[in-house]
Amino acid sequence: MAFPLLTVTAAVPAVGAIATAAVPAGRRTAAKWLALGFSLATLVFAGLDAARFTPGGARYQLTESHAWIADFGVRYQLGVDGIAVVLVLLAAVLVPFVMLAGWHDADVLDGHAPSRNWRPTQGFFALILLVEAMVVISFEATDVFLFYIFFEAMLVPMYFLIGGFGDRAGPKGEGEQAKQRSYAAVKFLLYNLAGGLIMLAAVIGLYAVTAHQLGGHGTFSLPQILQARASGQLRLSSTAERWIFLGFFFAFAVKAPLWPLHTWLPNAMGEATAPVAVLLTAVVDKVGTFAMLRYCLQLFPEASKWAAPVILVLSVIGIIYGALLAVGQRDIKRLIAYASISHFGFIILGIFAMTSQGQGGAALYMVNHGVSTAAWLLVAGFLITRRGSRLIADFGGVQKVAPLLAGTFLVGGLATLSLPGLAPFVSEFLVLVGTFSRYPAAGVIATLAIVLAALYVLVLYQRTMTGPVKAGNEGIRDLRARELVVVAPLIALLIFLGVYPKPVTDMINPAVKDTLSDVHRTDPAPQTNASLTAAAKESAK
Amino acid sequence: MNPINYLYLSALLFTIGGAGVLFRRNAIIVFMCVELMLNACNLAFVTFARLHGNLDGQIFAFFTMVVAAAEVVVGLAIIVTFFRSRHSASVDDASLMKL
Amino acid sequence: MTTSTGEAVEFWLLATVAVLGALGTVAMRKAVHSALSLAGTMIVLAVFYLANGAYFLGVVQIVVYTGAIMMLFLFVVMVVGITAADSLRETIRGQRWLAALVGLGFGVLLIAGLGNASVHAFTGLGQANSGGNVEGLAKLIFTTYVWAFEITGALLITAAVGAMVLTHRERTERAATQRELAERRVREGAQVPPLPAPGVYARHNAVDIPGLLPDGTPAELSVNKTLRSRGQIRDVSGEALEDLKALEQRAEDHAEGKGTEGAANSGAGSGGRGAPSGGTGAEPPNNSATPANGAAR
Amino acid sequence: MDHLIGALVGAPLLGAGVLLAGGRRLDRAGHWIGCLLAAVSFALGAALFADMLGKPTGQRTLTSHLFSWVPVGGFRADVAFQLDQLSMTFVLLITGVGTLIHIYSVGYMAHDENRRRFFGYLNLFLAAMLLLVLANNYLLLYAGWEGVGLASYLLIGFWQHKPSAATAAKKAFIVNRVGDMGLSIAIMVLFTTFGTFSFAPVFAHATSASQAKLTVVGLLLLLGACGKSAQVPLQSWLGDAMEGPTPVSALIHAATMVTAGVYLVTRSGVIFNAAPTAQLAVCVVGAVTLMFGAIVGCAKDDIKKALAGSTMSQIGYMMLAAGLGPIGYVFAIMHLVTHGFFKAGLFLGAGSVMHGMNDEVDMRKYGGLRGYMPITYVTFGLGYLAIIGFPGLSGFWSKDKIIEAAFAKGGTEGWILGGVALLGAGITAYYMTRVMVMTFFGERRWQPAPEPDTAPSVEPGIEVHPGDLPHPHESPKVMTIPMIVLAVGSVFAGGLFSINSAFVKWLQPVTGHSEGHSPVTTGEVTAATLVVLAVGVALAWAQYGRAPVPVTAPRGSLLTRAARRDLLQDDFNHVVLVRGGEHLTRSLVYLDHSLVDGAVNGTAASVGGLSARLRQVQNGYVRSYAVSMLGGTAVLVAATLLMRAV
Repeated sequence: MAFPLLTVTAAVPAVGAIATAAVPAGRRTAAKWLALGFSLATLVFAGLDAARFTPGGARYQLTESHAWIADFGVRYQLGVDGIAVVLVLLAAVLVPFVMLAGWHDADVLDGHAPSRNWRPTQGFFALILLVEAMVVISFEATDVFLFYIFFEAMLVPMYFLIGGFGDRAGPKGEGEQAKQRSYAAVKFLLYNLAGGLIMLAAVIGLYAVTAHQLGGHGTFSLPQILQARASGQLRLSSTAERWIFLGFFFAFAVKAPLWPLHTWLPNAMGEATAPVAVLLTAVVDKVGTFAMLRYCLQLFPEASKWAAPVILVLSVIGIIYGALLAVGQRDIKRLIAYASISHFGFIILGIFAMTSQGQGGAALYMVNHGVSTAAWLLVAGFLITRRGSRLIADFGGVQKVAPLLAGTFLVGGLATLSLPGLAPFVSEFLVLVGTFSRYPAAGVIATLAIVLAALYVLVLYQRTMTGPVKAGNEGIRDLRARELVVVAPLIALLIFLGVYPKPVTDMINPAVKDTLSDVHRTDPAPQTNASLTAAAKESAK
Repeated sequence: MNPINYLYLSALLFTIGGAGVLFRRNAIIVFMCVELMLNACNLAFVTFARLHGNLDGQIFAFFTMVVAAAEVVVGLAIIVTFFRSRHSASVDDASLMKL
Repeated sequence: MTTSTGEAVEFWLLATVAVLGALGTVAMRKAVHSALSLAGTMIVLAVFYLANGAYFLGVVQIVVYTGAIMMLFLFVVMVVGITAADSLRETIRGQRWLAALVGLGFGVLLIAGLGNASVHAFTGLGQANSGGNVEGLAKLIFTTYVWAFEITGALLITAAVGAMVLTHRERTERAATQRELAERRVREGAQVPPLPAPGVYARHNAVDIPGLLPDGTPAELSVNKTLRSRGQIRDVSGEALEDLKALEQRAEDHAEGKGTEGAANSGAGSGGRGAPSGGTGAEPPNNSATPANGAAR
Repeated sequence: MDHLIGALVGAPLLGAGVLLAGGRRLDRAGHWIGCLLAAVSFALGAALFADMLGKPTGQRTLTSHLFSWVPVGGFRADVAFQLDQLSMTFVLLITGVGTLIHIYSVGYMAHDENRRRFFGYLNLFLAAMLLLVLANNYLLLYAGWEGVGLASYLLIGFWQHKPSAATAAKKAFIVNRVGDMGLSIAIMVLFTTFGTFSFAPVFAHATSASQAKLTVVGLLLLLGACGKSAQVPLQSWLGDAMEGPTPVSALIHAATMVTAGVYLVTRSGVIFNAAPTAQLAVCVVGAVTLMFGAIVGCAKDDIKKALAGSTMSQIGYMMLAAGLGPIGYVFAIMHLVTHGFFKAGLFLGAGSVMHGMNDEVDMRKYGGLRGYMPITYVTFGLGYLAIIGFPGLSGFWSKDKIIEAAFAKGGTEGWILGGVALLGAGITAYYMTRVMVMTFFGERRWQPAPEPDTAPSVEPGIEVHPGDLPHPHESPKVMTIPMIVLAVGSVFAGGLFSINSAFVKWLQPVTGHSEGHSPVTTGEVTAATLVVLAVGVALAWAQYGRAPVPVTAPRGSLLTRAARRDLLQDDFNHVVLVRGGEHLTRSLVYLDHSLVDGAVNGTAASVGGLSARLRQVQNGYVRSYAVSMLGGTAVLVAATLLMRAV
């Protein structure tokens, strides 16, 4: 049996979480370094995954499969396709930065110790590692049930991260702050749980259907189901398929989040500390969109096609709506949250446009949005912790006192408004083109968002960074070394992916092709076919 | 005569017992009604045994009786203790489950 | 194997009895009566067992149930006698209707279920009981069901111990001595002298007839507590009161009200319960009704 | 040879990277690095030019494919360059003028603490602009397009401590974004139509696409062009863009970036030729902007804003020409180049004047400067003559051609467009004379320097003591030399190009060229132009040269006041777009909280209430529990019976 690379990749952070949690109280620096070390180790393994993955090879690679709950055909079954491996890498890359950015976030709590083994720092980092482990394994799982378990379990550590280590820079007093925080955390939990429960029903339904059709022993194994459907063994009635699809999609739409199921995100991101918010949007929420691509489309192609128009409308609404609300926000982090909602709209749009550009763009967008949000939001976090407030109105002229911070903030913002040369542009344009080629109207309306994006990003920059230095901002220090270590690589990554995304797209494209063939969709051919050959020739040379 | 009548009878007794449990407040009488229901079941068991021509039904009835005996012992003991503490045998006085 | 007419007759007769008994169990106001009617039903059932070829069970039914269990019930009724009779007034809102509905529905369902079952004839226990019913049962119990049998054994033991534990009361403090009891009584000022004996100043001296106070009203304390709470006090003081009234009447004819005052006062003093004579004289039915009220309480 | 193309873009990009990432340690040498790399790329451009001249007209087009950018399915965007005569013209203009302005800036920004960053941005701009003109496909062009937008944003807002500057920068970027939206949608349409958006195959099969599609593409491209080239209705940002340092205004908002729209239209000539409707739209936009800019230019007292108006109007000329199709493309580009020279020169001159006048920008507070800064006076004057189209100077050659071409379009359109162009020439003469006179002639109207806090634009570093009169002085050599060079260019370029119509021959292979059949002869057009010109100059002289200029602007006619406010166009934007937008977003924020979120919270509340009511069932009475138990059993029995029945 080959070395279980995927299992190890997921196990390293899990072990790290336990180890970190076990660090005795009062040794918090040790805990931090330990956690960081584990996250870096995870990064190494994720890199190995990517290296061992051969694009265009078998659909699921590095597979592992062991019987788990035999009676229900639940298997511990892992395997990655191009998209999964890229996303695992994304998670592994971002988490160390999240940790570095949140290096001192838990120290505040360390102050007043109610009990002798009060270890907030250990808890904070352990929870982050735990989330990473769960995210990684839910990217790797090819067994629906296995996926479901971690998809849900993820909520618990996130809940504590949001509710327990929340932002203390809120507009209101500490008491009110705490209330807000727990409200946000509970809201986050309830929304996602609701989605998860509906999904659970759908999962059971899927099992029932498979059990009914595959002669008694049902299965959750994705490859097996795909294979069975391909061989015509498994034939879902369109009603059943649609209902189960809706069950799955609802959960993912909440997680993603898709309009109008988005309202938990601004609260959660507003109340959580910037690093946790990054962990939430850049890493955890990707599971939702990823699952749409892997489970909804691959398991229920017909239903996906049936639902696509509605979902497209919702995502277009989400894109514009999110952007408009971002313009209207007075709180930096809420603004970024709404921007993210707009971007998630793009991702979902691309997925359900069902063109290779759209889905390729969407998959790429998951990565790019992760990196760009991380860059932007973390810098915003530094800014907020310095000023002790997250109200835009409290800032002004920061550029004068902290030029480096302002510059990096601007770069993050420019990435968010998808400026060419920075990563998100490529993916956003792909999504738009992909959508436009099948649904021109949706494409055009979605394009409006690039103007709105410019609006909210630049307005935010202008209000906070430019103009005369506002009272209370004189003391804002420029980025420290640790923070530069966080920001610089992210920005480098943004530029690299913006200029040369080929390595990623090469990973993604085969997976997208497979998915499209599952859905039996091909890209709409251009009107003038003669040009295709010419185009090929031209681009060949 | 159709053997089903025995079953009808047991059903009837069972129902009456059930109704008694619901209507009466005196723990002892409630208990008796439970006994009545058990007996109704026993009758059904015995009848089935005869219907199918094997003794398993009777065995069941037998076990039921044993269990019933045990239950009565414990149950009555409980009633007595309850009465000692509350000077009442009304099940409605034992409404602490609400809290 | 079809059933004989005899059995049919027997069934119809006894079934009626059984149902009546069951209804009695539910409907009787007093626990004792419920217990008795239940016993009746059980005996009938025993007969049915026998008729159905379950000889062993039939006997067991009589011995264990009617013999042991029901007696146990009666004992408890005796111990808990005080509230053994409870009013049938419903206290939980809607309980009665709901119960009636559910019970009825359940019964109907059962009957209906049986109704569409197709049962025509008994297979009969001919060869099952060929080796004798008891032996047959024994074979099954000690072979097929031996495990369950052992378990029930354990269950019974547990039940016995459990009952003991529940009912056994650990005496935490030293038992009070005569002296202490007396002192307490004095301190509480409750009935310092011994309780009045029943039947005093009465025609009868049965235990269930209260003694009469000088003013002719019955002294409840003179009757056993249990009888009192069961409302089983027979009251015969009616005519005594009549005499008293006549006597007072005559006294008034002779002298002014003073004399009667004094008589009333002296009566009050001896009886320890003051009652304005006019009042008592005025409404005798009220007084005679009190025991009933007390019982109802 | 064609690998040099990459280097052409790479040099300034490298400069930008080094300067921006280099940090303070480069502060001393930073500006020279910037100039050097700009010059390098100019040298490369020149080398390529020489090489190109060496080749026969047929294979003058160079292509170099660097790497595949975004390959997804049929979607192939490559980082590949295509250098033909058109691109070459732009490369030379951009790098040439760019280098000069770099050098100029060394002097102009001498006292600015952030000079390094300034040069970084300038280099960034060069790189992006070169990318724009060298791209061989629309997506890469779009990248350059947005790149110059970014550079312009950064440079307009270079003095971020001034709220006005920051606002102007933001406005410029966002208005441009509107145009970019058009461009990007155009690219999508192209992709869906042709399956590619590289120039060569698209143009090869342009004719095979439906008329409607091409018209749509054309109009969308025009929208993009309007944004970048400040054409009506997206012109509003250019005036405010003057908040940026003057070299920026010269390079980006006069010479190069704003002409990108013209490049786009010319580059997509094939598409426009096949879509007459779109072409006409281009003409109309050009004509309208021409007048618009000219009128605004007449009313502004801020010298830079006046020049900005003129820029707008000149680009209107180019657009008009480009809209004329093969008749006009060449002249559009030609005017673009000459305009690049003289307008850059004029801006640098203006910068030099402001430099000497404590950054006073109000022309009403100038006057009689010709004695104090002779070089500036001469160079500015030459630029002035060139722009108004004084016979023999650059403007004369290029602008007359455009007017002629406009007539040559034929039909009533021809007459109308031609008339507008002609009138425009007159107004140009008027407002430029006005600027010239108010600045350099007449009596001195200098004002004591205002309090620093109320200063319109206080460059950091220049110490200005409140209250003392400005003492105008000639700028240092590093500033004057570029001005001289540009002046020379603006004098001779036009003539040079027109020697046996060399420029036409040069560009023809790319853009194609056709002499329309003009209803009027060249002679007539020239004559008419000269007349109009003379009138314009005379009017301006009469108004500002003879009569003294009031220091505070007179109330002026309704039109004047409107023109001072950019013909109320900003007010319109503010009322309709900004206010409307604010209301929209505010109401949406409210709705999101009350409606979307409220719905969820409402459900939560109702569930809570329901459970509170259900709680009553748990009354703790054994018997009622028993009832429910029996009820449940009854239900079960019923269920089983039903199952059996079914």
